[in-house]
Amino acid sequence: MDFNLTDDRRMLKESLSRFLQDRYGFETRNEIAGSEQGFSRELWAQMAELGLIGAMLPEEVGGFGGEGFDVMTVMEELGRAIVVEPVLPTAVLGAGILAEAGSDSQKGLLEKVISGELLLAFAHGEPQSRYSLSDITCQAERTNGDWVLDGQKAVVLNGDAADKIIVSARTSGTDDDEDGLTLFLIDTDAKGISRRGYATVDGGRAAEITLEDVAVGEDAVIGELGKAFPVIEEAIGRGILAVCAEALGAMDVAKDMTLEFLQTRKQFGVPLGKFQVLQHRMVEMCLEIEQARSATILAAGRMKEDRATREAALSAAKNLVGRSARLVAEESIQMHGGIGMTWEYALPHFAKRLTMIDHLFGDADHHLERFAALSQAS
Amino acid sequence: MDFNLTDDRRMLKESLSRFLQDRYGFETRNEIAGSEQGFSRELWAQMAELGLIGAMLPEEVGGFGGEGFDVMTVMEELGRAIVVEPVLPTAVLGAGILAEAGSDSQKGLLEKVISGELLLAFAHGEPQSRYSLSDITCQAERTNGDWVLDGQKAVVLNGDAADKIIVSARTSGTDDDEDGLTLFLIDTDAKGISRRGYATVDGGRAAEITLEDVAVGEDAVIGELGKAFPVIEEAIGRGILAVCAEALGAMDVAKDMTLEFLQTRKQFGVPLGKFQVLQHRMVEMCLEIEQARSATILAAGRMKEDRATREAALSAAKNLVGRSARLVAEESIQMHGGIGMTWEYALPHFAKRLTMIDHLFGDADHHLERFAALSQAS
Amino acid sequence: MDMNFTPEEIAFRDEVRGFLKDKLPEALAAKVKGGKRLLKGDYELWHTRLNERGWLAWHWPVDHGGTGWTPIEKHIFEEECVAAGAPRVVPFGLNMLGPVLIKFGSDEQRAHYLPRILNGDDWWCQGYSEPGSGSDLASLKTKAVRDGDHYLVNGQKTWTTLGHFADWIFCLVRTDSDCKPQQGISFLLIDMKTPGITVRPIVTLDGEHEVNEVFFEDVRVPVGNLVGEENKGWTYAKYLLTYERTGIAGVAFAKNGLAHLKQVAARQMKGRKPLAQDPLFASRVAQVEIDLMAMETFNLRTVSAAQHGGVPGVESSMLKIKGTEIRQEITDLLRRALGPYAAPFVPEGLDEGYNEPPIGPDYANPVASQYFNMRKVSIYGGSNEIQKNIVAKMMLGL
Amino acid sequence: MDMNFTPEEIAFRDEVRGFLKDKLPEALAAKVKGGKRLLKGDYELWHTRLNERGWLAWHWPVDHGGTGWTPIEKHIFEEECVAAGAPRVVPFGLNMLGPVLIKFGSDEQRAHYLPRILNGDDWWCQGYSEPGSGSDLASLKTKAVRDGDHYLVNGQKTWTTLGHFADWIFCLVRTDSDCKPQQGISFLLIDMKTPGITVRPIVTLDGEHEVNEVFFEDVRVPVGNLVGEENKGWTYAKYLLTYERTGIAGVAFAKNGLAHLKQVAARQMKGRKPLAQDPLFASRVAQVEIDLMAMETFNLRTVSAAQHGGVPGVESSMLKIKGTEIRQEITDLLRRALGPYAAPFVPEGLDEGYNEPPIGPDYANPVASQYFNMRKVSIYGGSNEIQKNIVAKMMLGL
Repeated sequence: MDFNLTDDRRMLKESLSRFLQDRYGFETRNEIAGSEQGFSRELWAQMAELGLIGAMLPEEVGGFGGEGFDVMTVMEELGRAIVVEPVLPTAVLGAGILAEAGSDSQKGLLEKVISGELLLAFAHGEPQSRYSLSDITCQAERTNGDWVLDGQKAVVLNGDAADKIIVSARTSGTDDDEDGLTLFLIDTDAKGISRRGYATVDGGRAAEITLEDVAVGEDAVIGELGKAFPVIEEAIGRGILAVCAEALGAMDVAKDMTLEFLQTRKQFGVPLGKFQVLQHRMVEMCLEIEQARSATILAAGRMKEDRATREAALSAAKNLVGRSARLVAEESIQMHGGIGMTWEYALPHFAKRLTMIDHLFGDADHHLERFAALSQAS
Repeated sequence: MDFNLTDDRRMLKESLSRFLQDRYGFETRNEIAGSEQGFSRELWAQMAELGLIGAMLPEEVGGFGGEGFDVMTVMEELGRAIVVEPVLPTAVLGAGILAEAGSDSQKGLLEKVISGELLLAFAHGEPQSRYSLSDITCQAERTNGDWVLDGQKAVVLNGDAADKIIVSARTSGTDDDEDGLTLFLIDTDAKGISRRGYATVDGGRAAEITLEDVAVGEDAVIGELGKAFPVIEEAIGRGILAVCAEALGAMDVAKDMTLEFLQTRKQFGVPLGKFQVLQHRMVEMCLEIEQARSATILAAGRMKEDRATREAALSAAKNLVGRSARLVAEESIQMHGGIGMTWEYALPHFAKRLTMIDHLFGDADHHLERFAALSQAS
Repeated sequence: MDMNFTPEEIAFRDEVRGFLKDKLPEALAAKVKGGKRLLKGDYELWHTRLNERGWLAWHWPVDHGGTGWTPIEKHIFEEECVAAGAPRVVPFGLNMLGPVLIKFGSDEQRAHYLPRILNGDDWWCQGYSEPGSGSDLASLKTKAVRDGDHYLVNGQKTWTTLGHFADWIFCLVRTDSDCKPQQGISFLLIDMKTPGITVRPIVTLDGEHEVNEVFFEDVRVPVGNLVGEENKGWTYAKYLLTYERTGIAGVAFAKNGLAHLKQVAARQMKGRKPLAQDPLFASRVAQVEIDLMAMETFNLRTVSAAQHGGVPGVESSMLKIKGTEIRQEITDLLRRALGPYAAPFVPEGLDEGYNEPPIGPDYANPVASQYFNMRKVSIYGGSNEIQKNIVAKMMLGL
Repeated sequence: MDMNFTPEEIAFRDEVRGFLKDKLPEALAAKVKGGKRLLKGDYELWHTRLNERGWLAWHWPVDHGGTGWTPIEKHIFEEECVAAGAPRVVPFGLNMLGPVLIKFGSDEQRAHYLPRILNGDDWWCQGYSEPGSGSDLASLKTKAVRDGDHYLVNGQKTWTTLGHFADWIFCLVRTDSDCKPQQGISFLLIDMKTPGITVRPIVTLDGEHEVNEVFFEDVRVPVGNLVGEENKGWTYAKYLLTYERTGIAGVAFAKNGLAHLKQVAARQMKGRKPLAQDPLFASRVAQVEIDLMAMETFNLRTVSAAQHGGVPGVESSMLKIKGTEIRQEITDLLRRALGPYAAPFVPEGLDEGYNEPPIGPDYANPVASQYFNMRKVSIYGGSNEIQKNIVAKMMLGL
């Protein structure tokens, strides 16, 4: 048993940390987030060069990692700088699916993803599906050897900038059946795709995507026809692990900022940190962060276990992160007082990201319910 | 709008308060609770004489009150002394049902109840019913003009000392149907009744009651055949109001004891009350008590409204009292430290009563669920 | 015990409702309830309508234009306005400066400023908080030095709500530094057009601009603009802070929010059924509804006590704490109700005249921003921590 | 990162399991798991079995009878014992006095007392707390005055766990009052049979007798019973309080409790369906299960850090806080699971040989008492408030 990072991961972590400290200060980050595109192509290329994308993918497809702890290491560092570049949709979701289930030629694209030249998105959720992974109404029908897709995809992360999107569609089955889902890899400039991009509350970008008679060939199909559900669940599982780790990084920074504020800011002639009430609340915050960290480590360690074990650990982690992130976001603003409410100051942007992570891949209650169901089934 | 007590109620409250202060100190209370019978016949007679039972019944049956605020006034005072005498089962539940639905001759018994000569119990819940009011399997069948009852009744408050019990039984319908329930008034020395009495955690008494071929006449039926559910619901509603008010009294005392302890007990050279963490936790406790008091007042004021309004207010009160009573019980023990764990000291007995009130007529979660259902239906 | 309004009070309530029905434009109420941005003119319109009816300065003494309402009538009026979606009356001139001038101002000041406040001629803002002062208001540093028949003011104020609309600011300034912080403070009225004043917007975490920083550099203020005595400003400030706190619980705001939450939960789907029917979500909504029901009664108990001559003590602080907790919880549940559609950030969609179709359900756009914005209610007006300190002091007396 | 035990550690775990299967009587394990009362003989039996196997004093140095286990092995041993339902080893002689004597005692003391502790010849109890001392241990007042070759001890100790079984007590006594409270304290060993000692039971809120008050009236204690130096007792006491805190999270206890809770919830019916299927109750159970899973990993991270040479700092305090919260929450859910059947109070039903049928389900009887009893875990051993103070001090350094 050893909870220390391997040397490789420690080195990656350190170089990433140095890079972000040097190049990705809070003001830079806010400028990037406020720009038209919502992220920096230049920094994206540099991140790719640092190996950040490759670290999240296995050697078979040209990466040099791909395990739970690799994802955790990278994402935690990104969380410390609330990086807005599309690492999650491109490297974790999109590339993860191709690495897992893609054909050889689809896997061949990963080289360009790893080098930062190709941006991906996973167009899965729909306006009605909330956090259900199987409630998909987008239809794909076979016509003259082609597949024709029709449907609408909601809040697709990086949907406006992606070069290619992975679209889930129903090729058989009823509306929320796990069976009958198929994944397609589609160029975003394909005929019939329209995208409405927008900023998100936490400084990122997403899009509503409409598919109208979008025709693609048989080679667009990823994996087995109608059997995409396990692939989707695993992809979302990696996404859950990724955002949990990201939240750990962001929580640590929010906590440290608050700690420093309490130590330096005086009220009624003494540092705020002298007030026992704030002390105890800081301790409770730290304790919940340690719990969230523990749950995330557990989930990372169980990524290769059987489905029930893995998914229970992921739901546990997402629930705990959801609760602790809310606590940290709210408490760190409250303890800062007014300054914690201002756009100019970094803290509230961490708070916003922490809050919005609860809206990705299922919130705390969704995963509480899911954990209970998994736990009762086992 | 006026939240002050009427003069009559204020006088009753004051005389009751004086009486309990003089005659019902904590040591007396613990002695009584620990006695064979579990309560004092002598003090019971004196309480009756003070008008405590009559105050909870309307004038038509010889009482001089019977409204929600009467029940609230009396029970709150009893809660301040954690009185163990069977006021709830006799005066609130038993007499309440007779006053509401009894025949003239059954109502005639209330004179003896008011004077303290007759003890009642409401034998309703069964081993399987938990907090459901309609999950009743006790059977009553008509045979040769008699009714014959068979079944088992669980945790019947005052079941071992009661002279007469009101038994709910199924005369038609399926097992948890609201329709088909009938109430019977039965002497506890009737043939076929066996009772196993025991102490309860909070210093009271209850009994498991078995009915085996218990034969009673037609005159034992209370109210309309098969239509007892609304009567039961209203009786339990009065019970809910009563224990909510009792909890208010007990919470106030627990809070005051804790406050005094914090003011006088020193640690590290200063009174405990100087520690800001304990100050804020005391404030949170007081705030929840005020909320519980407000919800109980609201419920008392809505006792005569339509069913949905009344029951929603009752469920709201029971939920809030359940939560605040747990908070007060746990926090006041915690702030006392070791001494709060000892039998000799009064506080933990208040904490135990506060906790066990959550197990009467539905706990906080039961009433949360019920409130949600009532609120959605409206 | 009597929990009902008297027939007279019900008649009064109906009168208020009738007035709101007649005079509050539906489009304006919809804007308020829909969480859209209000323009300066929206505030001014409602101010004027109230003034025309004689209900603007309801908390002023009758001989200065007040209504003479009882505490319960005041309560009814406030609740009904919020329930109907009336814009808030900007409080700085009317609720804050007005009462101070009435009690401590000179006859000239009263004669000059009060009618202008009622008419809406002057838009006032408040200069209390300073960077670093937080809940420790008395630590303020902005200095006013006497220079002939003027004060020379230097320093900085912050969190100046709607200061960018204001014609005048009332300020606490330090006129003596050689004493306890609470002494040596004076209360000055300053024309925002005076040279040396700069207003800088503060953008809050939700991307909105409502508050400002105000800088003073050698700003010359006539000594006639001093209210009351020099160095006695703290007394006036405290008077103002404790004035009229009946609405502090925000019951009507919370009720509007809860009603909206329930509508949203009925429309949001989860597993092809309305979210409102999900047991866990329903229980969370029920919990806050119960807390709110109780607090409404708690609030009425306080109002009724005032009606019977009582003076609210710790109750105001307790209601502030519980009221903000409930309002924050409601916006949190709203945010959670939306699921993924809480994420889009389209601030331009909050402006009148925005015509694009909404992203996701039409109620989604303001929700996340409101959740973050609502963080302020437990911070400002004396943070909840300060409120707990106040209650503890009264209760423990240590 | 490697979250698995090594093959050697798994072999060790299997060895411990084998031992428990062979040597822990099933009836005794059932008593422990069923919340029944243990007799003095029950403790003694298990003490002897462990001593025979050489696993009694596993935390002592090897040359005094310890096992030389790694932190992970120690962790495995503790977890397996609890999981199997072994009675706790009464810690006063073995875990508390033993290490102090080994580090600070004289050769004679070590030679005399240590083997007797291992053999179970002496049952020790602890004389630290006094009425009114609470978490402020150093405020103790019990006095020991030198009188020739004896100390004359006067005063009172309290919360003396199982003191009614004890042959000896180790006490902190004040030998000098003219200095800071932490100075002037000495560590004395006192024979409970010495004239002048009275033991008075303290009945706790659950009606049980486990703790006692111990009164000292002119009790003569030979100076040879002083451990270490006079007035240095606080150092020894602190050493003892920080010794071996790996089990502090109580993970295995919580896991037993959770398993029991899930069994009970599966058997309790609500609306004719198992309570375990009720969405709200299921969510409450799931919540505590998630917290426990996380804490188990948190605990393992701490154990593993110790294995790699780390010294646990604030982690012990954090685990104490979270561990007690979780255990209290589990007993609270158990109580709630029972519904009305939480009420019956039949303490005689907890004794071996009680033959009446249970009232309600057979698992109901101890539940409410355990809920109340479990209140103690956040009070004793340094209350959770004290633990938070400790963490805050390390973290904020103010």
